[in-house]
Amino acid sequence: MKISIQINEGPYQHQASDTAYLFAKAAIDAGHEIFRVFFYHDGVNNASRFTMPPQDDRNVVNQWAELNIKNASGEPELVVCIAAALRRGMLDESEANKNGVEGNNIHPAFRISGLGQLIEAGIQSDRLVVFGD
Amino acid sequence: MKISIQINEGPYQHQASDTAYLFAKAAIDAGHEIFRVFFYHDGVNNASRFTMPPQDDRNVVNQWAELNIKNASGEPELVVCIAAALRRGMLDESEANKNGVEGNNIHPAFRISGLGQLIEAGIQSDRLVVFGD
Amino acid sequence: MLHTVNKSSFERNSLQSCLNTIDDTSVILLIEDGVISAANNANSSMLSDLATQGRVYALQGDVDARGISSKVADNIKLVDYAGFVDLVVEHGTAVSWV
Amino acid sequence: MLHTVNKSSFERNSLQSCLNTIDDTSVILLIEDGVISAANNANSSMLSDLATQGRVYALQGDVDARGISSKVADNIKLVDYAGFVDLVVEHGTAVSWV
Amino acid sequence: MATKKFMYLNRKASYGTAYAIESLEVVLIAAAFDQDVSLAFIDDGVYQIVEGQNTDGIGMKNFSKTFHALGDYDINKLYVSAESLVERGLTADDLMSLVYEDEDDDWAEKPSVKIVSNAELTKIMSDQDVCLSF
Amino acid sequence: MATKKFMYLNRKASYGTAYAIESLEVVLIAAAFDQDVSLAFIDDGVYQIVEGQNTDGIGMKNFSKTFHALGDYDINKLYVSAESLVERGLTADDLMSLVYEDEDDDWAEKPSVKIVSNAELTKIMSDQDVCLSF
Repeated sequence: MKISIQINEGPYQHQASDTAYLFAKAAIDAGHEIFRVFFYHDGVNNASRFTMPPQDDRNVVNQWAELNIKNASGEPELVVCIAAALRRGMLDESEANKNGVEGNNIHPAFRISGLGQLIEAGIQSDRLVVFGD
Repeated sequence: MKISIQINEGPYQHQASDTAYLFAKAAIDAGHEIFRVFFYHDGVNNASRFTMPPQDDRNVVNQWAELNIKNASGEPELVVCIAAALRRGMLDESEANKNGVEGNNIHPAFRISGLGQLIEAGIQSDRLVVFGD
Repeated sequence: MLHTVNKSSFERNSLQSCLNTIDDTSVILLIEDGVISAANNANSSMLSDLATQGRVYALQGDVDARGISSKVADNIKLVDYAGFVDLVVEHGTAVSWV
Repeated sequence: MLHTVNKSSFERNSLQSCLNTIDDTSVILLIEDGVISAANNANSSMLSDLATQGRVYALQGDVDARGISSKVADNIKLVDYAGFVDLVVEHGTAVSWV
Repeated sequence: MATKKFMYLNRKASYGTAYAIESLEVVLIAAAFDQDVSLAFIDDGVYQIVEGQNTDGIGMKNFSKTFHALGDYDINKLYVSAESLVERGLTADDLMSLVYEDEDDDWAEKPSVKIVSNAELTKIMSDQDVCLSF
Repeated sequence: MATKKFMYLNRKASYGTAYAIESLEVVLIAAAFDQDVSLAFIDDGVYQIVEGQNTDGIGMKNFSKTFHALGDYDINKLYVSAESLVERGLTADDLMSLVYEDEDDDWAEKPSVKIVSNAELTKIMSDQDVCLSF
């Protein structure tokens, strides 16, 4: 089955991203396809390559990256909502340049895109599961 | 009176930082001193210089910066908890270098420091007010 | 003491928790979604006694934002942010029921 | 449908809201702090009918994390993440009471 | 592209958290996808469409007027829980008058908001293909 | 430096959110400041100190053992709401056995956890100078 996921909360503050990750991993292990993971609201903060958890804790961002969820064209299907990202300080190189900011923080396993990607995930997938506060 | 503030949530997702800002501004206008604002939990995300809200919305990060809360030595008293910040991807130049990360995102009006700064704020201030989820 | 409550009593238990441990001299300030508890509704009885004693405040800006300014229950006092600061100054330790 | 509830019924109204609109064939999965509602406690009656019908599940990992595995109410079925996936597959539309 | 039934479940008041405004942002984008769209306002979500919101005092954007745009995008199924309203001391008169023009009825202006019982809401929800929760 | 009475108010369960673990991190730092420290566990906060937590299944750090360190730092006033316990079907036996050594009583081992009524908690709270909420 094709399953998509929406994540509404950032890492470490809420369990949402941890649960979603373990769910996604179990779905893949069971032979299902994770069509897309859409990071919305504070969920965009899961995509920061600056994240440095303590040595004895899990790295939520790397866990997602290691799932290596990509489409047929090889693009990452860990999608960060652009509108939610900009107002929360999550920038890729292109958005940083557009906004005249020095630096960027989106992990390369994620890509920034519009809210249409969430709707499309709902249309294209057999199931969409929301994880939040 | 000396008043300190603890903020537990990030910008835009929760009203906590907005309320705390308007409270701090009103306190200053009334002749009180804001001794320190301590950003904890997701509150650390209020310190990102990457934050790019839409044109017609307030800029929560700049609002704090413009309050210009500093101590007698000229150091900012907008203090970001280092432990909470690192696991949520908030880095200043020194922490980025230590962790081998290219780039950093702490706004210069804020400084990163330890949890002791929160306790000290509680000791040194006449009041400590917490804003959260 | 000043107790601040920032969530709706329909959504969370924070107002009830505050009421469980508030002493006889403390006051409550409703802020953010907490102002929902300032309106006349099925939960109004939670605050009516304290309101009659003049011990319940609500942040005007939050009341107005939620479109319920015409529905604020009797004896609940509206304050602005300057009034919030005054309450913090006057009532000693501030307790946030976040 | 599969309804997921991730908050304690003591803290929030989400389990009650779910129960207000659940149909006769849907099931509930308690996850994260939602598993607190799987334990025997003052709110147990909220779920007992549905549990008797075999329509209430709880995520084992979350139950264990909160130290309440010995207290899970009768007829509530424990599942792991693979079981969570199976529930999503089997029950059609997933509704999250976040 | 297939047409699916999308339900947007709104359970939180505006301003205290961003869920309300960011839910509305999704709904506006969803309009372009030509799907069957319903919005449910239950619990404190009903406050999102209360008339007379004024955010001058809190420094935040008053986005409540944006709900009026939904009709223009053919989004006209806004279901409000009757029980949630009653509990909160609200009536239909307290809600914004949100309307759309019915193209099947000579563009007559009709209300988009329907106040429904939880029992009716149960049926509506059971019929959905995708539920986005905010 | 002045000594103040600090109350740490814990109302949320561990793991679902970070408030519990990050509250404990503050408390451990606070020990170095030689202040009067009390912890209150009310509502779902009581789950923070339930015995037998096992996080193997959720991929998160089990930090509950860290509560045992508090006694070594002279943090020995952990107040637990009796009403919150009863509501949740919990008793004193379900809680971790947290102790400290009383230097004024020949280092006798004594319990740090005190189960108190809401009425007693009211008095304790009224006596505090600073309240940090998590």
